[in-house]
Amino acid sequence: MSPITPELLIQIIEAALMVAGRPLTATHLQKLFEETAQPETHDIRTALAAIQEKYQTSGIELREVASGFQFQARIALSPWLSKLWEERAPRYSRAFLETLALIAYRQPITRAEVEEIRGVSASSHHFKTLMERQWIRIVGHRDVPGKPALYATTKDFLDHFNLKSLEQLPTLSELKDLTTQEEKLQVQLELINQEGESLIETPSLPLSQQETATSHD
Amino acid sequence: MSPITPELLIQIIEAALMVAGRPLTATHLQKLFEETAQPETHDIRTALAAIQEKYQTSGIELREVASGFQFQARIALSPWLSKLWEERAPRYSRAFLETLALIAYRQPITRAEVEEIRGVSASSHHFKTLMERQWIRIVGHRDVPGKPALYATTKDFLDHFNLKSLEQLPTLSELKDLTTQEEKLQVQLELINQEGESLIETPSLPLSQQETATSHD
Amino acid sequence: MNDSSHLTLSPENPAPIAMVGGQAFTSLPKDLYIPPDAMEVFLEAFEGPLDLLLYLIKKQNIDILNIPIAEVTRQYMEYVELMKTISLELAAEYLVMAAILAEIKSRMLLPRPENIEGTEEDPRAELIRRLQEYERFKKAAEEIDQIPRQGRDTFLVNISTNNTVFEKPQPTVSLQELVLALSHVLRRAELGTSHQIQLETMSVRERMTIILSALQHTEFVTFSSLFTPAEGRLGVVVTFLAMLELLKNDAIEFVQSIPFGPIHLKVKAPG
Repeated sequence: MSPITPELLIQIIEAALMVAGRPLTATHLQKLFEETAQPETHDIRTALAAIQEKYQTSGIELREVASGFQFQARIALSPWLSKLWEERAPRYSRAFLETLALIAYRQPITRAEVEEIRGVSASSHHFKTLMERQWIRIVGHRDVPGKPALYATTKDFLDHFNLKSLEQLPTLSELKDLTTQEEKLQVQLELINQEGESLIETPSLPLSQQETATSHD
Repeated sequence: MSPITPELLIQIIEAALMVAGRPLTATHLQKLFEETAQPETHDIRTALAAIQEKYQTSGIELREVASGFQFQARIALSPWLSKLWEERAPRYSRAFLETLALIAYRQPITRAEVEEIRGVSASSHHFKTLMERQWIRIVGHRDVPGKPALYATTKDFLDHFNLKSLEQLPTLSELKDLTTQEEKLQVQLELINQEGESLIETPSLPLSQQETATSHD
Repeated sequence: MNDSSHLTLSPENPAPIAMVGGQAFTSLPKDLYIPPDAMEVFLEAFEGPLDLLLYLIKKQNIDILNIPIAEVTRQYMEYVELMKTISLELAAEYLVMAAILAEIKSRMLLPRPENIEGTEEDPRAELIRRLQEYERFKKAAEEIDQIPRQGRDTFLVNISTNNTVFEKPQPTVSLQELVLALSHVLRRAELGTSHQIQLETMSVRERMTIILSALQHTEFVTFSSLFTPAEGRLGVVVTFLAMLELLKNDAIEFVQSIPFGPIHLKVKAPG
């Protein structure tokens, strides 16, 4: 083989990322070379940066996701590119996405815990689908009776959503400072009262009368 | 969608050829656009020429083959690229195996029937892969509206499983026994599915909470 | 104060299509999100009792920390009754929640002992906590759906190698794996059959035809206009099932041009 010039290195990495059909790490890329001729990680990184630069104005871009680097089409082009396939990308139901969100944000988590927060049982087929897609996997079992499986997301999940790590997920919204203490609630109730909202009751009064006063359409 | 400038046209065509996974003709490329905004064949050709030019010094090149245009890795890079597939043979998903199993046991069968029994749609790419691999073939068409194709397994399929004939497939009653061993096999399958990643445990092992939320490998 | 439990009849408020729990229903809840492919559509319009409660709360612009239990309970029960009317199998969770609401309501009515230990928990506290917790993940799910994802917003570059030069290895499959896959799918199929809902389909089929012919002359038909109050409850149910069946078959679609606006039916454009 010819000596590996920086230009050749770039060509090899570029082509490898394009034909692999999966993300490749710097280590993967190193392994394309004979042991005696392996480029340093540093050189690989430099080549990757050069490639990123080179595709700046192209229809595709080099991106890093959880399992490595990959070329992908620019998001802005999806209206045209999606025409390449007859079938539309599947839309996921809200229930499915909620289950996924709970696993993503609360991992490791059991199925029962997911169901408790969602307030609905029967999410088993979501779990099955998620397992089939290899977006989640069992990472252990909780040490309680029944030894329920603990689920966590996989790199495939992150890859699919173009994420490098779980930290890139949108931040979970804050819980409002809900206090179970009567006093604080009371203060809030009063505040609302002062703002003239009509719904508030004093605890000793039967609620129903006032509450029906609100129109609800 | 934005008006299609020559630059955008190039980007769309470039990306389409990169992600399509098959050669595309100028006509295919035209069809990516709304009917009212379809570029002339002439413009498509110009864009293709520009793209060819642009990749002159890259690790990949745009080539015209019998069924259209496609990007290919340069032949000279094959010694490195071939290493990409050296280590591991990929695995089929559970869903894929279910489709195959149904065709094997219920042949001749239509795609709709497979989907009905599996309770999941979107197995079209399973069928495509199975056809490409020549494990299944179309043996006829059911005489109902739409004339859906009837699929059956091939000799290649039997060869792969070292079977002389379909009669050698385990019978359904043998299957029942197998279901009792389910647990065991399940564990094995998971092991296989995870491709030897290290986190696998037997269900009896109380691996628990410590599996941290961020660990992904 | 207008008491909304008594709807006035007017052009905007057509004649009721059903009487539920003493309340006149002029239409099904207008802003139901109806997913495009399901028989269990109606149940799945809400992802469970918490989702339904959140919806009822949001609809009234009420602070989640201050739920008017009596009113929300009333509306909740209406919905539950409506589902029973359509004789959809009501998930147990909805009934459990109904019981919880009733319990909270009764506790709210009781004078609360003051300052035994200086604090007294608001009877609603636990429910509010659960609602908020659920709401967070509901939002998170929406946000996850917005993240650009492979196959929908981005596509992986996957170009050809010169396969003349080398061949990619193909996966191997063992007979054992194949057999196991089959046992899975068979078991699942068995499970599935026991759950299939038997429906009176004959009159529904007929009604499907009627709906489709109504749509032949005009592009849009309002959802509520397809119901004939004189036919009573059964008629309403049959019409509704017919719509769902058509929706499932991709024959029609529901259109709602503005949030909370009226729902229209439309023949689905071919292709």
